[in-house]
Amino acid sequence: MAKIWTRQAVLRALDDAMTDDPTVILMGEDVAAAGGPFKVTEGLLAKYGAERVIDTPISEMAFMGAAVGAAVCGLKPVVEIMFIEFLGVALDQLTTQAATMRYLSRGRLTAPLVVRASAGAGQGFGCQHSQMLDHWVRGTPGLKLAVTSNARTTYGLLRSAIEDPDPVVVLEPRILYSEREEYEFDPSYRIPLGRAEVARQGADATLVTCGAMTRVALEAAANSDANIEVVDLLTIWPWDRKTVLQSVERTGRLVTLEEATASAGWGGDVVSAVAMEAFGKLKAPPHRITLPDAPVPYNGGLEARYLPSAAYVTEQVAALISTNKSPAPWWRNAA
Amino acid sequence: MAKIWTRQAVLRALDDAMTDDPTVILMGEDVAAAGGPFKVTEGLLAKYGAERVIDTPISEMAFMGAAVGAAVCGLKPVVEIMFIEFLGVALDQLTTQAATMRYLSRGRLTAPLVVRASAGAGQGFGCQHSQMLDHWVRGTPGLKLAVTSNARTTYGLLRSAIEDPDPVVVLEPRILYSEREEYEFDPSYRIPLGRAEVARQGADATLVTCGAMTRVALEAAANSDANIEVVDLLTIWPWDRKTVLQSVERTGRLVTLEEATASAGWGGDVVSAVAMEAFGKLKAPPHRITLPDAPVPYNGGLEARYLPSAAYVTEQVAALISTNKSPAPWWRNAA
Amino acid sequence: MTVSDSNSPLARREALRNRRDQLQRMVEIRGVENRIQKLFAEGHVRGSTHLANGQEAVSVGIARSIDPDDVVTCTYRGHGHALALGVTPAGVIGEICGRTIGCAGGVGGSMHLVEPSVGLLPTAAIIGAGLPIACGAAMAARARKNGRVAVSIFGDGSANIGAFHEALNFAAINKLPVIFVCENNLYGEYTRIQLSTPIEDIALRASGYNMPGIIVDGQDVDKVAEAMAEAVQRARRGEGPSLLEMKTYRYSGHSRSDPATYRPAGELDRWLKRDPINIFADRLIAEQALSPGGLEQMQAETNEAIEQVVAEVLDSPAPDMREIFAHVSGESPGGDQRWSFWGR
Amino acid sequence: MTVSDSNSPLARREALRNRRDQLQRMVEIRGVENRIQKLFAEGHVRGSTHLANGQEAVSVGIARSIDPDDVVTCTYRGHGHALALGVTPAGVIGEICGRTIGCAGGVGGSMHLVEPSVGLLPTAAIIGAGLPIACGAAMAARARKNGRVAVSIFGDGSANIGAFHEALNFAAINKLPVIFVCENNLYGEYTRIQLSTPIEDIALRASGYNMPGIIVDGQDVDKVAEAMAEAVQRARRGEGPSLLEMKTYRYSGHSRSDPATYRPAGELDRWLKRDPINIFADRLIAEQALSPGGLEQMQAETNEAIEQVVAEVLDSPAPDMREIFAHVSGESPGGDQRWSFWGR
Ligand SMILES: Cc1ncc(C[n+]2csc(CCOP(=O)(O)OP(=O)(O)O)c2C)c(N)n1
Ligand SMILES: Cc1ncc(C[n+]2csc(CCOP(=O)(O)OP(=O)(O)O)c2C)c(N)n1
Ligand SMILES: [Mg+2]
Ligand SMILES: [Mg+2]
Repeated sequence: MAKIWTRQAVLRALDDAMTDDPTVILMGEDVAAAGGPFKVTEGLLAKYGAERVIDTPISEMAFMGAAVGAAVCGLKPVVEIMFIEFLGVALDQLTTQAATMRYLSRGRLTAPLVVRASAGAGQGFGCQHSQMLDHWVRGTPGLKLAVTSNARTTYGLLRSAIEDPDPVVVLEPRILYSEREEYEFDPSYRIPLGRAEVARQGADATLVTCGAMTRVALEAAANSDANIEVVDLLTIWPWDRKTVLQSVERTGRLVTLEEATASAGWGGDVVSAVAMEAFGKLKAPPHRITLPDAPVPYNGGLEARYLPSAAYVTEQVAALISTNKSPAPWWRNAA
Repeated sequence: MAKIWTRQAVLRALDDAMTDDPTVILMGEDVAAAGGPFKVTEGLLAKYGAERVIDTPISEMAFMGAAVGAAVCGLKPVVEIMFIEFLGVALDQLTTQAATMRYLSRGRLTAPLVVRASAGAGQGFGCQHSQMLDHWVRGTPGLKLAVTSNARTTYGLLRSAIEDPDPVVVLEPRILYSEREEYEFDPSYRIPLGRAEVARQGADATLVTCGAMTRVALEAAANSDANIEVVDLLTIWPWDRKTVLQSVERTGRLVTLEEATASAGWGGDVVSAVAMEAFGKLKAPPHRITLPDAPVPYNGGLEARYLPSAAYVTEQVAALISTNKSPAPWWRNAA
Repeated sequence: MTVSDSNSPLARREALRNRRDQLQRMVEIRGVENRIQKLFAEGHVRGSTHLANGQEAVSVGIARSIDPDDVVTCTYRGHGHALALGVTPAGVIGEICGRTIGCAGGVGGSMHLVEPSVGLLPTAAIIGAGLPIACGAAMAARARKNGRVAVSIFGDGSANIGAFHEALNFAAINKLPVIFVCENNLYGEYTRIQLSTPIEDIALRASGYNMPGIIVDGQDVDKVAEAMAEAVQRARRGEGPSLLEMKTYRYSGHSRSDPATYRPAGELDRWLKRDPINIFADRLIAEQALSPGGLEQMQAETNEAIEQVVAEVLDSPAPDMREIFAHVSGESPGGDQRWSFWGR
Repeated sequence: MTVSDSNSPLARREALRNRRDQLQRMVEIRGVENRIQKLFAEGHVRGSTHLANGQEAVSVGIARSIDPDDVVTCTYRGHGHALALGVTPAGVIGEICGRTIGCAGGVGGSMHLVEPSVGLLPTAAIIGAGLPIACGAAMAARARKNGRVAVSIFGDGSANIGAFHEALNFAAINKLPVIFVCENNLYGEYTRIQLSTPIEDIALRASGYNMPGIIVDGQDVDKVAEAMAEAVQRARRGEGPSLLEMKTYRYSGHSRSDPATYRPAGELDRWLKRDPINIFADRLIAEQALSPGGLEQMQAETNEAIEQVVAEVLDSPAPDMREIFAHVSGESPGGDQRWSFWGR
């Protein structure tokens, strides 16, 4: 097996999809001639030509909307939003236009486009280039929303997203691009949208997470005295209730680990669904580990503290298991 | 006491605020000469002049951004977003620029603007003009988000929002504009942001809601054999944990009533917080009443079914109380 | 003869080759709009409606200049365009009354008319949304090398929204086969253009994108069609997009509740003197394609037919509750109805 | 003499009245940018940085033409503008190194420089965001009738974003005292302007808003200042906004990781021949305001002073963890530091 960078998995997924399906096109700022601001589209212009790999002006509304129109008319556009924050100038096309196309046409028209966006904190890009912002999209009927967590899930989710008949947003935690893992590409590999994975089995608590927090969760579990089950949600809308519920019914404890403030995070939805459906099975209160209610700070020390570390997660889960009470977040004393 | 239309309360709040504070200005499409698309700014142009009551081109980014700049430089802009969906073309200015102004300037600059937006379903405006969309904003550090529920709360929240030192979004359920209630204007009346109200006392269950759903909740409670406490959240970010927790600790049961799909609704946040902090006090699983995962339909019969009715809420709460189990939503069988 | 169901949208569109049928379609649009206003007063219409009386020449002029395979995006002020493109009166009135017979099955409403078989994408209720979408349709057409074009119709007020700018630039830099049609009816909601826009002619903005910007008499269906035909040919030749500005006027207020008191006295009257239906009827009479009095007879017949459609609509069923969940995503009930553009 | 802390931002701004100090500021900007590149290589800078070597005349030309009370919005490519407006080298370098000494206390980073006392709002990392904000600042100034103007600085690539269009239209229709300054450095990220924009001169777009659009030699600080002064006067007279296009060039790549291999051979060399520092130094020598060899001495002194600042910065503390929660909202810790524009 080869060591594969996550950014290579993006490239390979796009490349394989373009080979398999001649209607797949790519659009975005500097995705063509420059090979992408994160170098995840390198070589594709040369291989597939300028009609399929398209550099756009700095006009997110234009190219997001163009993706909608192209998708309706039979192409499969994959759009890059360089930093997810830029969706703030183009959200309408995605959540209002693309998402209602099928509904308003009673199934006659669909907008099977993919929005790939780099997202998340950890690299000192500051508060306007470091958020996940999945809450802008989550819960919108007609859309799907997935978050990658390593090279394999990147490949598997992107291939599925591109083949999906509806608009799909794939958030790629930027910090993972330059991470490597043992992985062998398999062009037939897919991760079905809507399906979570048990990334690690355990009996004492279910730690539900996604994205860059998945590796934090796995590290926390590995360092823990307790036996923690880690569920990588992968698709956060619509999410896999069955896998989460089955796990929580086994472990009796639910912890979510989210790269979001509590009022924006997906954990509220997961926790409430579990509480509604498996209330009697819970040995302890469900618990959420989130970001504090503050923008992402630039300074490296502050940003590291701002994000949940593996040690902090281990500690929180241990406290929950030992006391069967929801432990306070670190900032309750610090702030 | 006079019967006051909710739209009159908007007008009166704006009028009084403009009288009290000469830095308050209004901006939006047709808010000046035409008196507003919903007639909530009638007469203000004549009274305060064109420098303070400003008709804008159809340019949400421009006037939302102008509000940010004007706020930083000492004015108190109140911006009307005619239908909350239009924020989809201007979200960046609010959640990325206004919200980080104080943080990035280390308290030296602030953007005390108010965004008023009509929102919600029930009147046949179709799927692109009938959503609440509070999830686009909720949880953003640096912003506040309130939802009005009648003439009194409209007046009280708007006055507080305009006096707040930070950017505040006030969602006004459009369907309430033409509802009336007994209410006497009191220019000194305020509802502090971040504070919920117990709109009806009860002992068997706490029904937490906001906006147009508040009257549904009150009607449901009135028609119920059980003794239901209704909490009107009013501010949904940051929301009043204390009032909700105290109520649930008394009643032992939590139900949220949300005009949102489950994965977008604020109920996940409320339920998870309550579950974390008052797990042992709950006699029954927390329960959420939400919209189904579908766009808002135009047809009147469908839209009426789509929205939670008082009868449905009564039924759901009764089922929760009698079985101490979370009842299935109506569409589980219907769909 | 009923105006509707005997004819498919496609057949109705083909009929526009005939000049007399073009006039009849303009008369139909006027009649349907007037009837919708009445339906609203009668309580059959929810939400809002946006009529286009006075703008009929733009609708029919566009529709007769493009093929049913060309793609059109349009706004909430779309009844006239939908009818011109071929949607049946039952499809339009039915949608506005929320019936299954409506072109979106009654779940869309007045602002969301749609008919893929004649190229009409769901009309959008968000200002500016249709322009970038048309760019994408044009990209898809070019990828298929099928000579199709995309048309985006929007108002004068919409020329101030960011999407207008981004779409025109995007289309220009990619030389896309798209025609941007601005219906300058002098008002955006209740605001006259000079209060929102510092120039009189929206067409002027085309120069900022190195694109032709053409001012057209929007009350003359032949002038509209000629200008369209030229832009369409340009697009089909691969020479890129055009911006056409149709000078026109809406006789009614912005939406059902607007009495349009903000208009200067006499303005409406001046425009009524250049009524697009009268202009075209006079021309057809001069061409001897219509007999004197032919217009009045056409109007009477058309209005009668519209009454039949209204009766049919009001008799027809509302959608079943299950339609709430149908066609939300690929996993939803409703079945695969997918329309394949150019795949036929 | 150190370049920084002996001087307040305001004092540094006032110093720009002197032509020699203008040159010195340009030299300082160049020196700071070069040093930041090195600091990045040395591992002191996180995320990204966007240098503006080559564009110094624009920064200083703007800063010398407006008052410290005028308000400026600007982008991530803002180090030069911040320094020109008065932010100290310690404020800039400190911010980029994430120290409390930085102008945003180290929580903002390279893309978010700020200094209210000289009119600089936090620079924005989202393309186009600053233009509407400047319109609002201009509205506030007009409401106070204080003659202040707002300036928004952005790039050529940013002229394709919707906010550009909306802001120019909004400013024009309201005749706001705002000056839009486009730094046309021929590239937006790695894309040359002709691949993203179908016209060569962004200034042309001004006509779509009935606003003056002026092309300016951005390598000549005097030309920049003259054009600015004219636009500022126009704005102060109540005649509304202007669009100025500064023809300039960035010597470095887009951001720290970009070697700029996409540039045609010889292009950089041609621009280096019109280096803004050399042009201005030669002029000062001709004016006898600078002795031959004076530039080199100035450069040496300035670079030495910058080294001292760097040492000071690297010696200075990182923000305390509590700064994560400070100044998030009015309820947050941090205390009231509110700057009152024009309230002094
Ligand atoms: C983004 C957005 N902002 C505002 C509106 C509200 N709105 C609906 S129609 C309209 C006026 C449009 O005027 P114009 O473009 O001239 O078209 P017309 O109605 O005259 O055909 C406005 C402001 C909207 N639908 N979308
Ligand atoms: C809305 C948005 N889209 C994309 C970007 C990414 N981006 C940052 S800088 C840049 C290029 C800007 O080019 P230009 O306006 O010419 O300014 P310059 O960098 O040359 O000064 C892009 C595309 C962004 N920050 N915001
Ligand atoms: Mg108009
Ligand atoms: Mg540039």
